[in-house]
Amino acid sequence: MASSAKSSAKSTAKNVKAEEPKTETSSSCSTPIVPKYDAATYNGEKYRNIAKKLLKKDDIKKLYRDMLLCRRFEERCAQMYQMRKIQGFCHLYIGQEAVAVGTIAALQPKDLIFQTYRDHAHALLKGISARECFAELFGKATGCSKGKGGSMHFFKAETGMMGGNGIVGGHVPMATGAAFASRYNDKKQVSVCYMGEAAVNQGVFHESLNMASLWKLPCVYITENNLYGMGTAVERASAEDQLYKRTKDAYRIPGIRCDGMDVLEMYGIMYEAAERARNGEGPTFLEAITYRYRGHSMSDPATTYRNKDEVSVWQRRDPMARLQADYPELLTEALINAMDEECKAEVQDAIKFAEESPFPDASELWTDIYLDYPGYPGPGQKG
Amino acid sequence: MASSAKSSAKSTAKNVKAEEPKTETSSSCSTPIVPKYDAATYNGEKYRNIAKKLLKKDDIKKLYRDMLLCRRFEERCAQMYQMRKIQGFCHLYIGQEAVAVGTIAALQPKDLIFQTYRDHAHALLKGISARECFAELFGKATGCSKGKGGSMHFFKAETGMMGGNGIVGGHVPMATGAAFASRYNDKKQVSVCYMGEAAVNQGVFHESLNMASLWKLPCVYITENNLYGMGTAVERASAEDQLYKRTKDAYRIPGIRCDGMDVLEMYGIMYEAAERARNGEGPTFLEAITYRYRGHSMSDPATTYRNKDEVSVWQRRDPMARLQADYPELLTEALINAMDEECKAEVQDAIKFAEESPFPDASELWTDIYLDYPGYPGPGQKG
Amino acid sequence: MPEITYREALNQALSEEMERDDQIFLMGEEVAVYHGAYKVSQGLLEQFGDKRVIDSPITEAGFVGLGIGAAHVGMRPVIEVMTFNFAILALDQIINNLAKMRSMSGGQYTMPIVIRGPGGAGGSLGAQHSQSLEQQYVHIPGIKVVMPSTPYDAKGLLKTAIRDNDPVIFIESEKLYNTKGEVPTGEYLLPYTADVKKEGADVTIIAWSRMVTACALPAAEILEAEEGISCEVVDPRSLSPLDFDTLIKSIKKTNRCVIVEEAWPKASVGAWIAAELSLRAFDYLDAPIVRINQCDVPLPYAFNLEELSLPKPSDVVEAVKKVCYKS
Amino acid sequence: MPEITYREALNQALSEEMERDDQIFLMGEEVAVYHGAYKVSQGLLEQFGDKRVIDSPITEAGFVGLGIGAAHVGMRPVIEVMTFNFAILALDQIINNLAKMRSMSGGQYTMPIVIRGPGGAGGSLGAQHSQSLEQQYVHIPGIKVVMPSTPYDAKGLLKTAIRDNDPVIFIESEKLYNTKGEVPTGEYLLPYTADVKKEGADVTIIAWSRMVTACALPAAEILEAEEGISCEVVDPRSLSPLDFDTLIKSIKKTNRCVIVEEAWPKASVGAWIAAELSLRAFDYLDAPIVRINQCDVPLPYAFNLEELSLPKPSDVVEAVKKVCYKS
Ligand SMILES: Cc1ncc(C[n+]2csc(CCOP(=O)(O)OP(=O)(O)O)c2C)c(N)n1
Ligand SMILES: Cc1ncc(C[n+]2csc(CCOP(=O)(O)OP(=O)(O)O)c2C)c(N)n1
Ligand SMILES: [Mg+2]
Ligand SMILES: [Mg+2]
Repeated sequence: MASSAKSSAKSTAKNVKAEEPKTETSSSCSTPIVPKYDAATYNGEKYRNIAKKLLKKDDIKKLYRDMLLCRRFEERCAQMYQMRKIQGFCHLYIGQEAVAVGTIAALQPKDLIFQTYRDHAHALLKGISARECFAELFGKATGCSKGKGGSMHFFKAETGMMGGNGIVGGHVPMATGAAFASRYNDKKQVSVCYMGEAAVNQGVFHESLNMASLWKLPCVYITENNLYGMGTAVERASAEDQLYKRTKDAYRIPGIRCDGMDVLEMYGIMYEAAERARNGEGPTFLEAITYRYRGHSMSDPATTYRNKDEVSVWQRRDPMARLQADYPELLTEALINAMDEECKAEVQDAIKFAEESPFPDASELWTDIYLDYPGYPGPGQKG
Repeated sequence: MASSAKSSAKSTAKNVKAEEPKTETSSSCSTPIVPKYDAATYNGEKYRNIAKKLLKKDDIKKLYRDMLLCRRFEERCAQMYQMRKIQGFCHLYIGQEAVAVGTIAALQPKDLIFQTYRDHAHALLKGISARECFAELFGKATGCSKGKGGSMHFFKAETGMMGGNGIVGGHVPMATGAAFASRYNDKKQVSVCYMGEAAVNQGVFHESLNMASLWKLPCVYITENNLYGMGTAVERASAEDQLYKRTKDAYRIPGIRCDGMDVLEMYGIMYEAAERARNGEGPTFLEAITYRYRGHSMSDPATTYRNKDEVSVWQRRDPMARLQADYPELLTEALINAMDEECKAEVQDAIKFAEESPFPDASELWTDIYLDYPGYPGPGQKG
Repeated sequence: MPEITYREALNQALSEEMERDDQIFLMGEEVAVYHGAYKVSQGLLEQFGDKRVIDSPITEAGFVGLGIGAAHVGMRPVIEVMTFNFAILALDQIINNLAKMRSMSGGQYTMPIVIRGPGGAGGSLGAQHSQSLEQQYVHIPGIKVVMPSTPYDAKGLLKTAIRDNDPVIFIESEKLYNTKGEVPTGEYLLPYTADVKKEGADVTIIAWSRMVTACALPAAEILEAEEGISCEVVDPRSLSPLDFDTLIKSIKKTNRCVIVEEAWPKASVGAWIAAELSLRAFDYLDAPIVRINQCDVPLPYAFNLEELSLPKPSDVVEAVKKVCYKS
Repeated sequence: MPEITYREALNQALSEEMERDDQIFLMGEEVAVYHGAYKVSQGLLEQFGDKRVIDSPITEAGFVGLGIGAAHVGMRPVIEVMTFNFAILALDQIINNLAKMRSMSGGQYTMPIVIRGPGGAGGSLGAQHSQSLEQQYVHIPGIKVVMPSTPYDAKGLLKTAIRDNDPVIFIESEKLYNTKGEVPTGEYLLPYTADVKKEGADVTIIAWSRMVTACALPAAEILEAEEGISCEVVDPRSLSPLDFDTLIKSIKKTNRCVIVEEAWPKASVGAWIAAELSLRAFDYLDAPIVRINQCDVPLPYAFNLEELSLPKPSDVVEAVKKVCYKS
């Protein structure tokens, strides 16, 4: 139709665009990913400096090691998936590690995080061991959700890992409610709600931000804008594809775009947003520009909607290389190799643990649903 | 809670505020309702001039008579409701007439309008006779929806009155879909979606505006901001209570606030927005500041959340008096009295018609549901 | 015992429970300043302040989801939906988050929330505002569904629901809010068991919520007076869990059963009860179970058509005569 | 006849109908550039262009509502939901707008729309992505619900649904997309009637969608081979309208009935069918109707628990032996 014709000049253009790297990504690795036309509002250095001021040497090493662990963990996920040890949907986070690592490092242990189905890294960083994670992926009783959740539903109540949620946008009101509870009981506990950039179009996102701003709830909303929702480029799904602009005039919530490939910047920006929340200054909306190297899920070859050049441009700004470039003396090749061995070993141990763990007992089919439900399960129900 | 305590300083303030007229309304009748702090963005004269240029003497008379007809029609609704001739929910539009009259006058007959449950005036103005309307309110077979819809569900397909919808925000995607169809078939037909200010918080509003802007659909969204959703003042429900600000940065849709008590301004602003839509320039969001003199519905005495002073301030800017002040020579007392007699007679005739009309035949219970449904109604179903 | 309305009974339950536990808050549209669209929360804002009695924007998915999130971290929210017609907007939050959180997490969370408000027809409200949608919740494992029919049940069951650590969908009735009944002063809790509202020997009439007082009991009176048929009226009160034992016990006595529900007939709660009883009481049923429902149509506004559509005592009388082979 | 997959059959139906009528457009998440999350729309973007094959944002209420609005003004949208788990977000649009528009307006509008996508378990997808939610639609007057089990039925019924002037909820199955079956080349339409998938004398097994090929037919083979019980397998194909005559005809022959559905047991479509048949075929039933459902739990991810929870041929075998009093 005329409209679609017009507006899909956009969409079509997009499909063509995929042939050569996108403008905002064709620039060389050193320049920030954040689009030039944004330079005015972009303030990466400020947040990098916050991080550099607060972080000790060991913290920097830890940031690197965390990214490496997530990377190694998920490389083995892919392998185990091919071997059918893991089934169903499996969404890899490879490429986006700086976002989860930087932001979670900036939080306090008591803070809560709510993530989507792309939750392996967030879980590893928010207190779930590689063993519990792999066991969950294998559907074993020793998994972080007793094998009942699966890849998309990692939980650990005591460390504040609130999932692992499969419905796009569905967890945003819950994160808002947890922030409401924190405020109600004056816990100074921050709720952090991660979501993909496509989730920002869901109605509940808007309903939640309105309430969070109205009641000044201690919630930080962060969209990991990896440029695609499955195969749909952000500009084909969002009328305003500079997502950080969508909350200030609509909800009086400051929106800030940042470089999701820079772990220091992610640390600094979350540190500031969490402080605002803790001090009762209300919610913040962060847009981290990042990229997933792999397909949307294991079944997506990621061929129809983007091309190898585009991927390689982003791989050249890998967050680990970036951090190493920032601290060459500290992050020596020797140290990195040592860390790599550790991480590989940790993951290998986790896989072994998962392998050897038992599946849940058949009786588990009927547990963890109700605390008290007379006559449950009803007659005629198996088991 | 601290948060609620803080933010409800707001809410409490509001309840107190109700004791004396609100700032933006305490000013004398001559000054625009639109808050001063908006003067920069407010451009009422521009739209008044568009109207004055386009409207002939007879058009002006018609505008006045239309407002009068709506007013008289609904005064009798209230009376008939007390007599239990009308039952269920009944939402009166009294006070807001300038919005529907001005905007619908600026549309072409082929254009479509989608309204909420507060739909009597919109129906009268979009081609449904007073007879069909009263018959519908009485639940009679001669009603515009055969008595099956009731007060909240007035429809007339051939004149483009698309309802009459009861779910807050629920009709916004439908209006967007009609605009999609217009664009698809290049009909140059504009969809106009009216809603209350509280509906702007509903998720579907945001989902719809995103698509409308993405695909440049010929849709005009207009919120009739009568300052309350039932008993909740707009600033207690919307983090950004200057609603017109909520669409530009979020969806790249221009948002314009206007004086909903000025029928000329409403005409001019809709004329421009509809032109934009027709020319393929995409959707517009209008915020008309207006006021309902009566309670939310017949069961609401409107006592707990606002006071008489506030109401009288608004009544002093009644849209009919306003238009008469603009055209004193044209809208003489003699003319107005004559029109008043006509309108009263038209309404009286409509009530008589409704009274004398039959209820739907019992067989109507089973019609208008499916075109073809084998074995319908199933065995054991009455009638 | 003092007579109070169903509305007052609910109000007492809310007030007593909020008094008892400061982790309970009430949130919903118009619950505070407006005192509730149906005045169930009358006086609670004044009693507990706007920290605990909170007017929400009209965003059902948002504020129901917010309540679920608060329960997720241990609070005990009571969320009022203005009617369950609007709760459809929050159904994803209820089905995909609330009902599954405990199971998906391997039992790490309890979700102690009550989502309450009126269901069913209110009278001439038209097709979008008159629905009985309990089947949307009864179908879902992980939540409970309670529907009281009297002021006494309303108070005792709401207090039980609020103290329940499982999530409870608590469906009231607009047309019952003004009905009166005896309610003891002071504390009492009721279990999720079926209640025999009237004893009888010849036929079991199963009904809940408004159908108990509006259809089943009046029909029972007529049948006894005019047909000499003694009816036992059983109210499940809770639809999930559902106390089949009490229903079956009654059928073993009467050997006949009629089910009255306000909802539509297809894939309804009544259909499920009929299927289960036909299976579990097969050998005791001397006649097939007959169901009464509102007609399988969007409820029309016209007064005569609405009346035709909704279940009436006369419909129940007919059905009972049928199962007693007296028609 | 050529053998093609269920996926290809649906794709052919879409392609043929869109070719025939330019007022049909296909909208949904990933239907265009990505060729469909399950590749049902493979090639349609290339065939019809992005005016008629449109990728929507991930906003189910929005784009389903947009489709309803387009139907409201006379177009014939086909809206793909990636799965019916996500359609819960659009349920208000479907129940309050789509199903009621014709009635509320006194018959002024027809709403010719098809809302389609997969339902049911896909295999290790966890609790939020594995639901069989047809009861949410079957309950509602004003819409139709169709659930094909074979490639042949899928093509013929989708074409019928697209030409239907009433709104149709068309529920496919992720696990059936790759299954093959004979499909004639060229045009054919199928009615919304039940289809006897296998004739038999001793017991009637009622099943639809994936349960036909995954449970009912395999069980029938086992029962005939091992128990000498001859089973008649009847697939309603359409759940609303539902062709009870064909079901009753079968029961009059077999006097026994087992219902197999993938959904949960409470207030389900199977419960309704059982209730209706217990009433309408009361005198022909030599045994109570037994129902097989997935367990009344949020579906766990663990492979062993998921397998335990979902209906299996062995469950059906047991149930049939029960109704034949052979266990
Ligand atoms: C409500 C809903 N609709 C559709 C889906 C299917 N789905 C899962 S992930 C996804 C894409 C989400 O993209 P984005 O929000 O950008 O997150 P990303 O996957 O890029 O991390 C879709 C469509 C879903 N899970 N929930
Ligand atoms: C989804 C939904 N929630 C709640 C209601 C009940 N309700 C009807 S009108 C209304 C207030 C709407 O206020 P506003 O949007 O400002 O429109 P106004 O009534 O002022 O014209 C409410 C809460 C509804 N009809 N739909
Ligand atoms: Mg993304
Ligand atoms: Mg309002």
